[in-house]
Amino acid sequence: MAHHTDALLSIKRINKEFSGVLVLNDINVDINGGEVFGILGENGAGKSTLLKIICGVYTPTSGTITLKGTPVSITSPMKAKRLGISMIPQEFNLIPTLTVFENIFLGSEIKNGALLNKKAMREKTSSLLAELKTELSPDALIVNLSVAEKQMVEIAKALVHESDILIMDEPTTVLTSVEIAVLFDLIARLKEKNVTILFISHKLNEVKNICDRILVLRDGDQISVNDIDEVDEQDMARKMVGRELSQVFPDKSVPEDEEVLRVENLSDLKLLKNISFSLNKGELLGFSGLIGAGRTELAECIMGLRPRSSGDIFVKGEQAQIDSPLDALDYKLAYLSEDRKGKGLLMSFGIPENISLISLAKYTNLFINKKKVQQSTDGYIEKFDIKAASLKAELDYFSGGNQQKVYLSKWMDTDPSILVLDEPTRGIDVNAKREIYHFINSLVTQGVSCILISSELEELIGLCTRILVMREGRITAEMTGEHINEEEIMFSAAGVKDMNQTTKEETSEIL
Amino acid sequence: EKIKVGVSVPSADHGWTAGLLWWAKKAVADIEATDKDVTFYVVAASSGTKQVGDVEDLMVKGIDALVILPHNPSTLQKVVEEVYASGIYTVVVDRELPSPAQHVFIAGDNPGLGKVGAEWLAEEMGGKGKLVVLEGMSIPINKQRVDAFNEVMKNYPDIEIMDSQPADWSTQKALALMENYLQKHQQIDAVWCQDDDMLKGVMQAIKEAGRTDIKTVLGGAGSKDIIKMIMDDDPLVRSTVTYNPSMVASGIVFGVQGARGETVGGLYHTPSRVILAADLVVKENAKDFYFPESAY
Amino acid sequence: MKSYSFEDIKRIDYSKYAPLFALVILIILSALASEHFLKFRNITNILRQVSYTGTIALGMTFVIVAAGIDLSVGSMVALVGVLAIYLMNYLGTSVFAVVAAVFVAILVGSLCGAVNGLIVTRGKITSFIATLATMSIFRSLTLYVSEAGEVISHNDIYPEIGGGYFLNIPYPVLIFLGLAVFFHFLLNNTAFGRHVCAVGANRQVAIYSAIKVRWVTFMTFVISGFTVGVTAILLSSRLNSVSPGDAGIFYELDAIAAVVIGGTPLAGGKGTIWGTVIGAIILGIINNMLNMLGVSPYLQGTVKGLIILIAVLAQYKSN
Amino acid sequence: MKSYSFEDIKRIDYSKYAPLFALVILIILSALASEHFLKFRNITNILRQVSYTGTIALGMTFVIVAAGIDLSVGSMVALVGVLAIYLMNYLGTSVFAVVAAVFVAILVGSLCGAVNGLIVTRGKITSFIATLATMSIFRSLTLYVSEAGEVISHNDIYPEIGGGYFLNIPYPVLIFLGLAVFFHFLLNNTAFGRHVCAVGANRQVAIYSAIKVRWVTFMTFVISGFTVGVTAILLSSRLNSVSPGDAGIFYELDAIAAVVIGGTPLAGGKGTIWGTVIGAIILGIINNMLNMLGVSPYLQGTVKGLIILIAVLAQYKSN
Ligand SMILES: Nc1ncnc2c1ncn2[C@@H]1O[C@H](COP(=O)(O)OP(=O)(O)OP(=O)(O)O)[C@@H](O)[C@H]1O
Ligand SMILES: Nc1ncnc2c1ncn2[C@@H]1O[C@H](COP(=O)(O)OP(=O)(O)OP(=O)(O)O)[C@@H](O)[C@H]1O
Ligand SMILES: [Mg+2]
Ligand SMILES: [Mg+2]
Repeated sequence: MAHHTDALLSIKRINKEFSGVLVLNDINVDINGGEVFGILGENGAGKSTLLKIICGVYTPTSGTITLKGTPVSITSPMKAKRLGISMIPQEFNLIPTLTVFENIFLGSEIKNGALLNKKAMREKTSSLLAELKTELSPDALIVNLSVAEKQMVEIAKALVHESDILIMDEPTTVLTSVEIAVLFDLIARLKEKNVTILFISHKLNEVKNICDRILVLRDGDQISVNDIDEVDEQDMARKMVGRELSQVFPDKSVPEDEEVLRVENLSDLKLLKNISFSLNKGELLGFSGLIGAGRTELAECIMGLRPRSSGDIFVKGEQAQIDSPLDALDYKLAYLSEDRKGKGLLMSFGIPENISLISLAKYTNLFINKKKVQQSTDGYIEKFDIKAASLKAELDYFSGGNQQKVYLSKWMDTDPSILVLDEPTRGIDVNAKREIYHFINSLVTQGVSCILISSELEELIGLCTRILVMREGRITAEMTGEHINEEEIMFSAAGVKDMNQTTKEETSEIL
Repeated sequence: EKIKVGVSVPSADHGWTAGLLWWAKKAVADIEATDKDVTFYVVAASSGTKQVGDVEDLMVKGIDALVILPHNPSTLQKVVEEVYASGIYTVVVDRELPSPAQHVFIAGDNPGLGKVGAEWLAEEMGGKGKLVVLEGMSIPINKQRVDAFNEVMKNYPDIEIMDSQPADWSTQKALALMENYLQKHQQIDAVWCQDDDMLKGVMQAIKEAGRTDIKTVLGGAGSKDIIKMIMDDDPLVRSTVTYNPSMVASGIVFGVQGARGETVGGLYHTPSRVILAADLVVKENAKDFYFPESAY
Repeated sequence: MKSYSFEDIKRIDYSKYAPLFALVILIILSALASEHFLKFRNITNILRQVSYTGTIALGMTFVIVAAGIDLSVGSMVALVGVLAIYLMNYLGTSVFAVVAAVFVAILVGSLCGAVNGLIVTRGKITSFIATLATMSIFRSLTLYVSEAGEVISHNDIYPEIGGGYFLNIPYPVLIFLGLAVFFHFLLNNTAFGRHVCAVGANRQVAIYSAIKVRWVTFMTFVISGFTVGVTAILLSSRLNSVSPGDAGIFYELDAIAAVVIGGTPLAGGKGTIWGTVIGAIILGIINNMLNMLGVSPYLQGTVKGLIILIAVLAQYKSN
Repeated sequence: MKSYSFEDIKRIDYSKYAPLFALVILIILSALASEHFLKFRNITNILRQVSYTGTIALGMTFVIVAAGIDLSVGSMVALVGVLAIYLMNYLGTSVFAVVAAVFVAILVGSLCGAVNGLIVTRGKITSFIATLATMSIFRSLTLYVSEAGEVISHNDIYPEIGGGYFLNIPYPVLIFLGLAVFFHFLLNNTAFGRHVCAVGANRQVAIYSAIKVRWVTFMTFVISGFTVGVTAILLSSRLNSVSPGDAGIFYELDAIAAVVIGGTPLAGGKGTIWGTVIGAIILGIINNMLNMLGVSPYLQGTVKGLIILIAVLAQYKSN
């Protein structure tokens, strides 16, 4: 570990407890001006907690933070902002009822006397968004934006303060490769301006590409701080997990011949046009596409969550009448939404209540048999290795990866035969990802059919036997077996003309 | 052994009930000042059902006499029956129970208020003209007054009652309602609003509209401000009909006397009903009805 | 990382049992303040007074847990009461008339609740506004059908329901507590109860979890209407009459206060029936003590307001 | 990624202008139904009747946008009115007395609002419960200080405020509309206004954005209290008196209804002042027309309730 006496930000003996549970244990790091500092760790390792301490959301239980040689106590986000620290948080921190520019300047508005100077703010917003290569109207309301657009606004919001230290907690999870390329380009430019960046990501290749040094946390303990050249991706994973990581992607299994799901000419009211495809028993079918391609809409149409304007769905050869999620449940369909917090889990409830929510009838015989619920909950906790400071706590206090495991358990408890997974590994660590991959594969081998919607090409290619690519509400390509090809997918997803040569290079470099 | 007297009245939701509470407290203070052997419990209820609870609580305290002005008579019927049946000396004020259960009932004359008012008004109008009416809250005494009023008016076919809507004995509602009446009816000769609180709102509306067609405005119940207006020769307000909230003070005196086994009011017999006349107050007799320190 | 269940229990206990602590403290203070307080007769009086709004508060708990609110309950009491007594008077003085009236009251109450439920689920109008409107509508219809006159029952058996006793305990108290037990199980131990919590905690998640969100929301209003039907019977039989302009007035506020003092957050998502029962009793004791101590009638509102604040504050501070 | 500004504008327009459409339709219907409706005098009457709850609704808009509610405004009107008149009577019949009373009314109103704000922000009590309690407390204090008797001003200049005209328009109307313009800018064009929206939409996010959430919440209640102070003056000067048990009763419901009809969702996060103004006027016209058309007074509540429902429904359906 290199010692820099002129450290910009020096973190000494930081501990953090949540109601008696230690989530950070004696963290000591020095962060230099103008470096990109990566923080790695499994879900729940304490990465977000550490960053939240630095930006004043949490106060440490003990320890000191020194900024430019002077000890500081960062007691609120306001104070952090004044000290030149800003953060792109892991969860969206935008006000849906306000416009883009109002969000970007929230809490630090440009004023003209007592009144707001909206013109100046709009102009600044436009230039920031242009820098991010995002064409958004400064006056668009946040509610109407897609996930990726929101993330870009979030980034712009952090940039507007022109801070010395910029904290990014998994900024890339909801972005596709194109936007990621833009973001990394931006990081490089910020670095030139001597801005320090703290960067969390579960995508090890990203970390390898852009970070100068990395800190690895495991269960709240500081494992190591290394210059990036000293470690490769395998080392990182090993340090995070604490042991050798075996094969990430399981061997692909062969689907049976029996067709279980067929969608014919499905269109919705807005985006989807004449979608037709079929799914066999024990098949793992991948859906690729850029953000906004309509994969989520398609899944929601099939589940009866969204009105269809035309089209038929056949389950096991029979025409299925699916107008509500309840109907879909009857056909043993399951759908893991990409929006875990907004649509998946009741964050104020505990694990058993969440896991049994859909399958409640199974446990009910006039009254709910709570013991039985607890038993099957314990089963899932073991099976998926669900970890938290307290397993009895509400899900709000769980890390993202563990929440995802609870979500998966929730749908598994309905005993589905067709499982639609929408970005199931978004924001979860390598080890948990590996567990989920192996789990999906074991399901498929047992004859469950899966549809995997993912923006990570690597995982689609590593897992699926067949991949469909969507663009602007249509299926534009289908690839099977050895014909699955990364370049091909990107072309079909973006439409060849939309993608200029440079971004394509950048993209393939990252992937 | 001290005697305990419970007094239960509706809470002060408009001027008259405020006057009532004022008189009740005055009587209690007066009696307590001279008579050390009486304890009073005064409770005020915002609704009939709350008052039922109040009376139940008073019974638990072991009162010897109950003086009650029922918020709504039928609502209080059962519980007052229980009080009466348990031997507590019961005085009901103002609003009579559907099936009487009391030692003494003391009240003003509600139908009389409507009747006396109607007769005076009809005479002032010379038996013809256009009239608007502002009613009180939807409880039986309002109906008694309005029915009696309409009964008299039937004898005057040339008097047209153009509108009759409730303003809940509230000054402000009366003001808004009267503003609307004034818009709606180009010619109004007289207004009857059965209550002096509402009359203030009516006067305000007329004044602001600058209308000169209205010759007579009659309220009721005899509040001190209105009686002052009569004394001061107001051109529109020349009369009111009494319905005096001091009746509760008399009721309290009855209650104390009854609990001691004395005859009520020092009379030589004990009346079961004391009905206070609805007196017409005009300039000549206004002085006799004027209590400047009263709340009403 | 291990699980710290001891911590959990400590955390949950405090906030959960705060209403109970508040009640116990209130009882001790009341007993010290007034010799009459612990008299059996006084206790049953309080409980009977509590049973009217208390029963409604039970139904209100479901509505609030599902993140709604029902402001129309007070007016609904009047409407249901008036219709029930009209029917009974029409049917004569038999026991059958009473039974029919009880049945119809509960039916009409549930129907009124269903109307609220439909406006909220089909019309997609916030429950606050929807029931604000029906509050006005129900009261107005009551005044219209009764022409604002008091409606008096001519049946001699009817008053027995609200005024009678079983083992010295008034029937309304027994009915209130019996319903509380029933609703407790409905909320805590059935799929429906769990769904109510889910809908209140996050509608969107509930939709994605294949819960019939509209149906569940609708049913909470029906339950609220049902409890109003029961209260209308208890109250009108106790009084043997209904006064259309006055019956049930401000019941919505008392019922909501009971639910919230009982620890159910207005934002919904969770709540307990026994908390509501305790909340209702706390309010009842406060009312009783104000009378017992002879607090100036003008100041009673101040004391009541302060005690509500303190009760709620105590809940928050204890966790 | 493209910008969907055309889509956005289309979507915003409908829902935003729904209250305006409702108002226009209501005016046309009213004009057809009653020949008196469009008379200048009738219009100013309606506006003046509207100005009392309308002014309060302006302040209530801030509270609701910040996801709170203020139920205490009605009682507060009575308390402020009584105190102002007491002070004025004490100071004599000079113009100075009137000025002092106006000043004190606004101060006391703001202070009462501050009390609400403190209970909500420091006591961490849901605004619904906090202001339910202070509603009871303010009313009770009013009755206590006035001994429930009507409080009459002895100042001859005072009635001029509420009853006077400027260019044939009543002062209260001018004050109401003037304040509306002021508050419109406060909500839309100042950092404070944006912060109110942010706090209402998502408290947590607001905290992370370095917004003084407590301060903002507190200030919305102070604003509400301020508007109550203004209304107390307008109302008491109009009648030259205040009746403690009656003044301002149910104002909270009218004010809330105005805000919601004006398109501000009760959940907070957004809202417009001009929507509130329109909402208040819609309610005023409905009241006026019910009287003009001579609808049975008992049925007026039904009509009013239905129209509130329809107005809100129309808003939702149009987008
Ligand atoms: N507010 C809180 N109260 C109690 N426990 C908390 C709180 N916030 C986080 N924790 C706990 O602290 C631990 C670390 O959480 P943190 O969010 O820092 O994880 P992370 O490393 O960011 O994980 P992920 O990669 O899943 O985002 C977890 O066990 C979590 O349950
Ligand atoms: N072309 C479009 N026109 C209108 N709205 C769109 C369009 N594309 C996306 N949206 C909106 O953005 C929302 C969320 O966007 P998201 O990025 O999740 O899109 P998606 O279709 O689910 O993409 P993916 O295929 O990556 O799942 C969608 O629900 C949709 O309402
Ligand atoms: Mg994290
Ligand atoms: Mg998607």
